[in-house]
Amino acid sequence: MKLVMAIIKPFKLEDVRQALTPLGIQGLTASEVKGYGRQKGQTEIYRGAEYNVSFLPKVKIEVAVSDDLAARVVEAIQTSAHTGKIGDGKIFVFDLVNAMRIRTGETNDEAL
Amino acid sequence: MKLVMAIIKPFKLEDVRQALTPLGIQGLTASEVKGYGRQKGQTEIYRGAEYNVSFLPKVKIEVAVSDDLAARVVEAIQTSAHTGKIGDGKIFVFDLVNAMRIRTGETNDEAL
Amino acid sequence: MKLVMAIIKPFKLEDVRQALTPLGIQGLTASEVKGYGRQKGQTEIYRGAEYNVSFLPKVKIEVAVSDDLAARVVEAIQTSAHTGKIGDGKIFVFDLVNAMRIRTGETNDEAL
Amino acid sequence: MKLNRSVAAGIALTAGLCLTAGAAMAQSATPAPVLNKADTAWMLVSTALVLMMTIPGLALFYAGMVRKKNILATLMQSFSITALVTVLWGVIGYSLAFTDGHGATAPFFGDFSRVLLFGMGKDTLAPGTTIPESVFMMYQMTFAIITPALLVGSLADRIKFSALMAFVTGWLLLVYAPIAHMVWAANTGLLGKWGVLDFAGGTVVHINSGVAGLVGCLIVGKRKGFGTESFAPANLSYALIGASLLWVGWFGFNAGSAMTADGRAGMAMTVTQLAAGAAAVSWIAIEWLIRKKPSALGAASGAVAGLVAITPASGYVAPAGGLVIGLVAGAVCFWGATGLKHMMGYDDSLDSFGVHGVGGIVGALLTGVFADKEIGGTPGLLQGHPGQVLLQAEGVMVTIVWCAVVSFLLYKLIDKTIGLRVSVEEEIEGLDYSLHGEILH
Amino acid sequence: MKLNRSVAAGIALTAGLCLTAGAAMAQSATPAPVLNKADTAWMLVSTALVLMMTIPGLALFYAGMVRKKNILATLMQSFSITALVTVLWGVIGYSLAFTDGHGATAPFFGDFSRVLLFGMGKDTLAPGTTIPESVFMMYQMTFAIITPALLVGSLADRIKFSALMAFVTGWLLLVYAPIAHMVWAANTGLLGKWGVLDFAGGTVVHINSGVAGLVGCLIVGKRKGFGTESFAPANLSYALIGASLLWVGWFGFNAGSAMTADGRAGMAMTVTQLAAGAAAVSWIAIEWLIRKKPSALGAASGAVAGLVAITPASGYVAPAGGLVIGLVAGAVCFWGATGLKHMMGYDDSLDSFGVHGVGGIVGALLTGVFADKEIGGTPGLLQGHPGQVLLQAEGVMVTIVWCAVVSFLLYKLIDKTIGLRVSVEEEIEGLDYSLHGEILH
Amino acid sequence: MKLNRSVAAGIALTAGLCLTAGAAMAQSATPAPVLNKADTAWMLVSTALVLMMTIPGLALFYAGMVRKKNILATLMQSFSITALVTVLWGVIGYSLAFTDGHGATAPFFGDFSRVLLFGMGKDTLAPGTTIPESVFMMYQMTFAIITPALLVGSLADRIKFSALMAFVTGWLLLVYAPIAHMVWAANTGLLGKWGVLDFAGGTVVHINSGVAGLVGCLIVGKRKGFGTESFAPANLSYALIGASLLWVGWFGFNAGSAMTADGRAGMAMTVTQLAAGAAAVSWIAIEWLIRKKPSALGAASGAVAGLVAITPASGYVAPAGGLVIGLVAGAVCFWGATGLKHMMGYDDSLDSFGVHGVGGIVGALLTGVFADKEIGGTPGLLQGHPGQVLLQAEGVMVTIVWCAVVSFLLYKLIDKTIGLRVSVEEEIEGLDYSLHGEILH
Ligand SMILES: Nc1ncnc2c1ncn2[C@@H]1O[C@H](COP(=O)(O)OP(=O)(O)O)[C@@H](O)[C@H]1O
Ligand SMILES: Nc1ncnc2c1ncn2[C@@H]1O[C@H](COP(=O)(O)OP(=O)(O)O)[C@@H](O)[C@H]1O
Ligand SMILES: Nc1ncnc2c1ncn2[C@@H]1O[C@H](COP(=O)(O)OP(=O)(O)O)[C@@H](O)[C@H]1O
Repeated sequence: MKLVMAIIKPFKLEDVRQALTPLGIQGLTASEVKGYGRQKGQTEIYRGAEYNVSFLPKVKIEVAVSDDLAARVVEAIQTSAHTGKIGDGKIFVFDLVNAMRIRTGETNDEAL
Repeated sequence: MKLVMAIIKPFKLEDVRQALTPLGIQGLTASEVKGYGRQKGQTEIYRGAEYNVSFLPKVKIEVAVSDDLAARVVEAIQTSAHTGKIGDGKIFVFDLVNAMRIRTGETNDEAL
Repeated sequence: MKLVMAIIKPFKLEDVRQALTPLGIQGLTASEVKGYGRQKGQTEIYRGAEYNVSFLPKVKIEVAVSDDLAARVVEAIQTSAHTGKIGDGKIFVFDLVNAMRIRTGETNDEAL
Repeated sequence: MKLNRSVAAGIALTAGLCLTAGAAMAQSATPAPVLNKADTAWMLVSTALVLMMTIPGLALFYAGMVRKKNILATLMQSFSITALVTVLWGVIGYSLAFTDGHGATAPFFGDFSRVLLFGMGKDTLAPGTTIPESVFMMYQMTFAIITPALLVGSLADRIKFSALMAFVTGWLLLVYAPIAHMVWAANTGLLGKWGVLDFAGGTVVHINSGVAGLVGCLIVGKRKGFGTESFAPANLSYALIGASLLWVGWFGFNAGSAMTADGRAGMAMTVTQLAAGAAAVSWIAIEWLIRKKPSALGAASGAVAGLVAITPASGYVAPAGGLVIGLVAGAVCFWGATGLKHMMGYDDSLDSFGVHGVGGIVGALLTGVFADKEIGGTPGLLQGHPGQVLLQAEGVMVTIVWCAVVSFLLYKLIDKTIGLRVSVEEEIEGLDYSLHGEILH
Repeated sequence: MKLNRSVAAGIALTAGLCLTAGAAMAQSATPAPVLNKADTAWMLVSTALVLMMTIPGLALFYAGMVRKKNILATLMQSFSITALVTVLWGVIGYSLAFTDGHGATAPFFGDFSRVLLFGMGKDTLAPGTTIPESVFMMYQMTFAIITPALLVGSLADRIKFSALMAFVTGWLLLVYAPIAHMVWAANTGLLGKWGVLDFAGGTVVHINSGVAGLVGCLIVGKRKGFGTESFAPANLSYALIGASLLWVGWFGFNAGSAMTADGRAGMAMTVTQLAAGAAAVSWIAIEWLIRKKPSALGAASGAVAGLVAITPASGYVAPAGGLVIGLVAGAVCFWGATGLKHMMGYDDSLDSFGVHGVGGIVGALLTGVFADKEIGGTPGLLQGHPGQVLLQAEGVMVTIVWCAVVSFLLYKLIDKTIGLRVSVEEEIEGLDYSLHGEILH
Repeated sequence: MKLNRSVAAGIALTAGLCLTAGAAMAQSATPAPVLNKADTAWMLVSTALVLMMTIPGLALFYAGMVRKKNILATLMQSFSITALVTVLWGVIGYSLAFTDGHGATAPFFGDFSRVLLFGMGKDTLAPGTTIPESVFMMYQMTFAIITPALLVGSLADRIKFSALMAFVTGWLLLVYAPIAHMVWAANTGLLGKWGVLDFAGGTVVHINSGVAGLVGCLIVGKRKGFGTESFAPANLSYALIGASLLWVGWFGFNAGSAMTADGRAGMAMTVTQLAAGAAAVSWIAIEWLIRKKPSALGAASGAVAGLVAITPASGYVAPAGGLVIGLVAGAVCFWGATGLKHMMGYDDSLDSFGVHGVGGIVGALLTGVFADKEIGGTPGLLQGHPGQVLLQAEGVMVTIVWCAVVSFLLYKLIDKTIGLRVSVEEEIEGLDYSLHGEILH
C-alpha cells in the first residue's frame, strides 16, 4: 500500500475529492497547513513594515491506497489540483507498512 | 523504527493517550484534521441548501516507536479508539529511516 | 528522496526556515500540532482543577529533500531548533517513493 | 413614527400653562413645540443604539453565518455601507426623504431644501417633535444605514464590493428615500396619508430590504457549490453576538420611534421584548420537534424574526398582541428560511428575504389585526376595524412593487456595467483575500 | 431600588406648585406622582444596558471560559434563558414578584393581578416612581433574565438543555420571584420591611444565583476529567469582551436602580466604577504575588467580583466605601474561586458561587458596615449603627435558605424526570454538537 | 466641553419664572444652577458609552491588529489600564485635573481638595453645569482611561506589563491631569483661558496619546523581526468590531461633551458621524487607487481617523465642516500610517501616532478653520477670524512639548529601573503566555 500526500491550494480540495471518487477512493484525510515555496504572499501595509508574507495557507491531503491504484491517484490529484500558476503544490508518495480500520480491525487493503 | 499514524474520533484522544502510557510511550504528536469517509455528517438547515457535510473533525495522532513495539501500539490504539460505529478511523504504519531528539541530538531508538 | 518531518517549538519556525535556505531548500510545509512528551504545560488555576496541561502547542515541519541532502537538513534543523530545554522536539526521516510538482508534472528530485 | 403629533411641552413650560390651574399634562397646549431635553437625551441614545445594530450588530450576525474565507468581507460590507450611507444621507438622502417635496411628486419624494443639511441649524426642531432636527436627521440616518446593510444577506459570498457600493448608492436614493418618504414624511407621504401604520419600519426597513435581497439573489444566482458543498457557518458565535446586539439595539429602533421618552415608548419596548422572546421560543420549539435538536442559529434567527415582525406594530399594540405576533413570526419565518426557500430554489444566502421580507409582511398585516386604540390611537381588526388590515396590505403591496421594480432595474444596470458578481476563482478563493487582500488567521 | 419614595414632580408641574413662589424643588409636593420623561429616558436606557449584560455580555463571559466544544452551547444557554424568561415574566413572573399579594403570603409572593400584564396601561406609572409601569416591568425583567443565566456557570459543560429550560422555569417562579418580592415589593415584601438594604440585587441576583449554582453543581457532579484533563478556556478573548460588557452594563444595573437620573444615580455609578477597578487591581495584585503572573482571566474575574459586591451597596455608600468594598471583594473572591473551591472539592465550573455567591455575601454585609446616611438615608456600622449589619446578615440567611431548599427540590425533581446531565458520550463529544448539532469551525 | 455655561433651569422651575408670563426658555434665569435630570440622564449614558469605547472597544481594535500570541496581552492592557486609572482618578487624578489649584501652578494643576473624592456630595453639582459632580467626575474618568489605553498601540507586542502599569501611573498624574487641567479646568486652565478650542479632547486625548506613543516606540525600539517577518494581524474581525464600538461610543465622547442634551449635542453628534463616514470613504478610496484593494482594516482605520479629527471640532463646526474635516483626515492619516511611518522608520506598531497623533493635530488646526459662530459661539478662519488657527496651533504646541518631554523622562526612568521591554525569548514566545500564562486556543 501507499500513502499519497498532497499539498494543494485550499480551494481545490473539493475538486480533488471529486476526482478521486471515480477511482473508488472512499476516504481521505485533509488538514490545514501553511506552505512556504516559490509563491510569495501579499505585502502587508499597515501595522508592520512592508515585506512578503512567506507562509501561505494550503491544504494537505492524505489518502491511503493500494499499490496498483497509487499511480492513478497521483495523476488524478495532479490534474484536478492543477491551475498552472505558481504555488499549485506537491504530491509525495510513501510506502505503507500496514493499515487498519479501527472499527472492524480489518487490515491492509481491506482497511482502506 | 516505525511511525504509527492514526486518524481517530476527537473525543477518543485522551483514552488513546492513556492506553499508550503503559507501553512506555512517552511522547506523541496530535493534530486536528478533517476526515472524509463512509461516515456522513449532519445536514445543514439554514443558510445553505440541505446536503451532507462531507468532512468531519478528526484527530490525527503520530507516534514514533521502536520496531518491536509497533504491533502492540497499533493494537492499543485500535482497542482504545474503538466505538464500533462508523467513522472510527484508520491506523497507518510507516517505516522510519531515522529519528533524532533535538534537545540532545540522540538518534534512533534513544530519541523516542 | 527523503521526507524530513520535525516537531519543533513554535517560535523556532522562522529560525529553522532561515537555516534551511542556504542548503538550497526552496519549499517546506508547516502545520500547527499539539505535542505530548516529557515537557509539561502550565497549571490551570481557575475554572477547573489544578493539573498539568498535557498537550503543548508545537509546529510540525515537513520538507522533502533529495537523498544526499537529508543528513545536512536534519543537522540544520537540529541546530536551529535547539534551545537545550525540554520540549525541543523530534526529527523523523521517511523514505519517499515519489514526488511530483503539481504545476508542471515534474517528478522526483526535480519536483522539490 | 412620524405619526406622533402630540407634543409634550417639555421642560420649558409656557407661563400660560402654569397659570391654567389643574392642567396636569402639557399636551393640551398647542403653541409652537419647544425642545425637550429628556426627549432629546432619549433620541441621542436611540441613535447610538440603532447605529450599534448595524456595526457591529448586523456585521457580526451576518459574518457569523458565512464560511471562514468570507468573514472579513462580510464585516466590511456592513462597515462600508455605514460609511457610504452616512455621506449620502448628509449630502442628499435626508433631504429627499424628509422634506415636504413639491407638487405631484410630493407624495413620493421630498425636495432639495436640506441638501448638505443646509438650513438645519443648531436650534431647529424637527417638525412635529420636541427634539433638534439634527438629532432627528441622525436617528433617521441610522435607519437608512441598516436597511441596505440588511439586504446584502441575500447576496453574501459572491457580490462584488464595487458593485455593492454602486448599488447601495442608487438604491438609497431611488428606493429607500422614496419609501421612507411615502410612509413617514409627516405632511405629504402617500402611505402615511392613507393611514398605513408602520411605527418603526416594517415596510420601510424590513420588507424593503427583504424584497431587494430576493430580487438580488435571483439575478446574481446561486453560490458555486450550492446544494453540494458545505456552507456551514464558520463561527456561529459571531452570529449569536450579533443577534444579541441587534436585540438590545432594537430598543432604540422601536421605543425610539416614539420620538419621546414616555409611556408609549415604554409600551413599544415591552412588546418588542415580548415578541423577540416569544419568536425565539416558537422557532426553537418547532425546530426541536421537527429536527430533534434546537440550534443556536435557530434561537438567534427566531429572536430576529420576532423583532422584525413587531417593528411596524410596536407603538400600536398591547403586550398580549406582542406575544402573539412573536409566536406567529417565529413559526412563519422558520418556514420562510427553510420550506419556502427550498420550495422556490433561490439562494437567499443569509435569509434576508426569509426573515426580514417574510417577517416584515407578517408584522405589517398583524399590526392591522392587533392595533389597539388605547396604545396608538388606531383600532385594528380585533377592535372591529377590519379596514386597517386592508390598508396595511395596500402599504405592503406598494412597497413590494416599488422596491422590486426599481431594484431590478438597478441590478441589471450594474450587472451590464460593472458586473454584479465576482469571478469563479475569486468566489472559490474567498472574498476576504480576493477583494480585500486580507485573511483571517 | 424600590426604596426611593421621593417623587420628582417631573415635566408636567401642577399649577398649584407653580403658584407657590420660591419652591425650588418639586420634591416637597406630595400629590400623585406624574411621569418624568428624564427619569423615563434613563430607565429605558438602563433596561437596554442590563439586557446587554446578559446577551451578549454574560454569554461571552461564560463562553470564553469553556472548552471549544462547548462554546456555542454556552452562548445558547444565556440566549435561550433570555427568550424563555422574557415570556415567563410577561405571562406571570412580574405579577408574582411585584404586585402586593394577599394575606399571609403577601410578604413572600405577589398576586395574579398582572398576569399577562393585563391592567398595565400605556400611562400607568409604576408605584412610587415617576416612570411608566411598562418601563419598570421591563427593567425588572432584565434582572429576572440575568439571574438564572448567572447560575448556569456552575453547571456548564454538562447540563442538559431541556433540563436547564425546565429548571429555569420552575426556579424563576419559585425562587426568583418570591425573593425579589421579599426584598423589593414596596408595600409588602418581607425583607424590605425588615429594613434589609439591597440597592440593586446583592441578595436577589447574586447570592441567589450563586447559591443555586452551588447546589446545582453538587447535585450534577463533577465534569468528566475533572482534575486530570485540561479544562483550559479555549478563547479567553470572549471572556474579556464579556467582562467588559458586564462592566459597562452594570451602570444600568446599579445607577439604574435609583429609578431616576439624579445625584444618587451618579453616586451609585461612581461607587460601582471604583469598586470594579479596585477589585480588579486587588485580584491581579494577589495573583501576581502568589502565582507570579497576573492573568487576563484574573483581571476580568476581579472586576466582576467588585461589581457583584458593590451591587447591594451602591446607592447607600460613599466613594471611599466603594473603594474598600472593591479591594476586599477582589481578595475574598480570589479565595472563593481558588482556595475555597479546592478545599471543598466541588466543581463550580465557571465559579458562579465563588464569585457571585461569595461576592454577593461580602457585599451585602459590607453594605451594613459602610452605609452612609448622606447617600441613602440609612447609617451603617461605621456611623454607629451596628444593627444594620445584623439586618443584612438576616437578609443573607433568608435568601440562602429559601434558595438552597427550593433549588434542591427542583433539581431533584428534574433529575428524576428529565435527567439533569447529558450522557458521557455527549459530554465528551461536546454540547455544541451533541445538543445543538452545531460546530464552531 | 467646559465652555457651556448657559444653564437650563430644568425640571424644578422657580416660581418666579412661572409668574413671568411669556418667558419661553428658562435660560434667561441666572440664579444658581439646579440639577437637570435630562442632562444627567444623557451624561450617565455618555459615561457608559465612553467606557465602552475602551473596554471592549479599543481593547478589541488593538487586539485585532496583533499576532495571535499577543491577543490576550493586548486585551489585558486596555482592561488593566481601565482598572488602574479608575483607582488613580478617584484617589487623586480628578482632584489634580479639575479643581482650581492655587497660585502660580493653577494654570497647570489643580489642588488636593478632591483627594479620594472627599467633598463631592450626592447633591453637589459640577461647576457650570446642571449635572451632579459625581456624574461629571465619572464622565471625565472615562476620558482619563482611554487616553493611556490609546498610547499602548505604539508599544504593542513588546512592552512589559509591569513597566506599562508604572508608566501609566506616572503619566496620568504628570501628563494627562495637567493637560486636561490646562484645556478644561473652567476657571484656571492655561489653554482654555487663551481661547484654545477643544470640545472633546483633540489635544488632551488624541495628540497627547499619539505623542506619548511616538516617544515610547522610539525609546522601546522596533519589534523583533520588523521588516522581515510577517506581522499580519491574526484576527481582523476583532479590529472591525472594536472600530465599530469606538464609533458608536464616540457619540458619548463628542455629543456628551456638550454636557447637556440639546441642539448643540445633536450638532456634535451629526458632525461626528459625517466626519467618520467621510474619512472612511476617503481612506478606502485612496487605498483602492493606490493599492488596488480596499481593505477592511483600511475602512476601520479611516473611520477612526475621522472620529479623532472631529473630536476637537465637534460642538464648534457645522455639518459641511464636519464632512470636509473627515475627508481630509482620512487622507492625511492614511499617509501618517504608511508614508510618514516608513519615511521615519520608527515602529509605531498599531499606529497610535499615525492615526491619533496626526489626526488630532489635523483636527485641532481645522477646528480653527471651520469654527462656526452659530454653533459654538466662536468664529474660525472661514468666518474671518484667522487668529483662531494660530491659537489652535499654540495649543497643539504646548501639548506636544509638555507631553513629549515628561513622557520621555518617565520612559527613561522606568527603563533604568524596571526595564521597559520584555526579553527576546518572551517577545518571540508571545506576551500572552510569557507575561500572563495564558494561551488563545
Ligand atoms: N521541498 C518541499 N517539501 C515540502 N513541501 C514543499 C516543498 N516544496 C514546496 N512545498 C509545498 O508546496 C507548496 C507550493 O510550492 P511553490 O514552490 O510555492 O510552488 P510550485 O510547486 O508551483 O513551484 C509550498 O507552499 C509548500 O507547501
Ligand atoms: N483511504 C484513506 N486514506 C486516508 N484516510 C482515510 C481513508 N479512509 C478513511 N480515512 C479516514 O478515516 C476516517 C474514518 O473513515 P470512515 O470511512 O468514515 O469510517 P470507517 O473507517 O469506520 O469505515 C475518515 O474520516 C478519514 O479521516
Ligand atoms: N514518540 C514520539 N512520537 C511522536 N512525537 C513525539 C514523540 N515523542 C515526543 N514527540 C514530540 O516531541 C515533542 C517534545 O518531546 P518532549 O518529550 O516534551 O521533549 P524532549 O524531546 O526534549 O525530551 C512532544 O511535544 C511531541 O510533540
